[in-house]
Amino acid sequence: MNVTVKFFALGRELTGRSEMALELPEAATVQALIDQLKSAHPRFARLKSYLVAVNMEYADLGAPLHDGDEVAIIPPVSGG
Amino acid sequence: MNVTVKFFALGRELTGRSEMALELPEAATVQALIDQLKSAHPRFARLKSYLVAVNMEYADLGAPLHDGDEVAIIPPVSGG
Amino acid sequence: MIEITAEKIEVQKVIDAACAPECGAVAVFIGTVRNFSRGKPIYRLEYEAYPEMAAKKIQEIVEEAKKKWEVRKAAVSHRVGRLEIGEIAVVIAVSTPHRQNAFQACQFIIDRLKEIVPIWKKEIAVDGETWVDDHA
Amino acid sequence: MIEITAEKIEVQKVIDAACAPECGAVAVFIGTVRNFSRGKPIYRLEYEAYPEMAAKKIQEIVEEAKKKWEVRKAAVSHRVGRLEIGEIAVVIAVSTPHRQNAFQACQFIIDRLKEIVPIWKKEIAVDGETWVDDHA
Repeated sequence: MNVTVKFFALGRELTGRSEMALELPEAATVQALIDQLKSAHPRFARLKSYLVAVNMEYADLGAPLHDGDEVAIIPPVSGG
Repeated sequence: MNVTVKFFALGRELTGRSEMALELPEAATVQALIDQLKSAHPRFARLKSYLVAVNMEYADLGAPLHDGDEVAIIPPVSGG
Repeated sequence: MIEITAEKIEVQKVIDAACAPECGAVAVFIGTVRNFSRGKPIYRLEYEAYPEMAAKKIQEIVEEAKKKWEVRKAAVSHRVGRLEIGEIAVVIAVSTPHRQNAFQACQFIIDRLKEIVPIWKKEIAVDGETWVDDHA
Repeated sequence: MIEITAEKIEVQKVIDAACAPECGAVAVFIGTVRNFSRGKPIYRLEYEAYPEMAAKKIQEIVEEAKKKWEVRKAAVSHRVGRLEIGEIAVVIAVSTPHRQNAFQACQFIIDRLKEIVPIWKKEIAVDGETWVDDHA
């Protein structure tokens, strides 16, 4: 299945990308996606603190992904 | 000695005056002024709740007045 | 800036008076005339003030807020005269380096204003005119 | 009204969006860019957002505030892009029948916004650029 991964702020700067398409095995979890990102983009591993959002909702590492999901890597927020 | 008395809101409507000059004995207190107002203006006595300000500062009934003081009768405030 | 005014209050003017560049956080309170009061519809309000003493008391309240909550600048504008439903009666703006203080200082100022500042409002309703006495 | 915008924020527009006629009490929070941050002078800020999710999260926060504090209307505008010192980063306006609720709801919205809404700021200072991490 295919998902889109979005990067923001420090995550965007480390990966040099604001968005990428990723192919994952069926029923892969958020954790599997993170593992794949880390091995494919070593600089991503330098992002020490972040949450993950799936389809604009914060998600656990164990959450299953589905084809077409929009996944976002959310570094610590600092709006306001 | 002479003082000026100011009336506002319900006090102004009851007395029909926004300001009046009053002659008082030397060293009269706020209480003496109130007593004089009540006897001179029976309708003033219908104002049940108020504070008194002397020269724009809230004052006790026992406070002494001085020639030229500006006294104000302050019904319950309701600004804002 | 502290004013008792018979003119319509411009919110932005009050905010500008409370906010130097780099003010950090600004908390603003705006009080408007509601069409209902204590269960009955009202037509309009009439505000009256003892203007010199009102300005003096507001100044004292602002000074107290400045001491307690690191307020940098504060501005208060209170309207008097005849106010229609929906019109602004009071605007308070407070700037502080940190936001918690801005809210607390702004709330303190409106609370104390309602308690001690010599301003009165009369409600003009279907059943007549009443000087409001919230303390009764 | 909830917006993530690259344009300068007009405070009055946000207030108007939160205040129907007869709204009673309106509490407003305005956050501006300060020239100092954690002990060092800064030149400017750059804000970045995940705009769709930011708007969705702000909407959720506003709905929660409406339930808890009888909020009638609320409006939130957050700026993104490059901001100079003194410029407005965020404006929140909340109207309620009673003033205590307006302050509490407004403070709740800015507090939660800072905690969970995907917006980031980078400080550009004399010693370089830093993504702010208040939670670190």
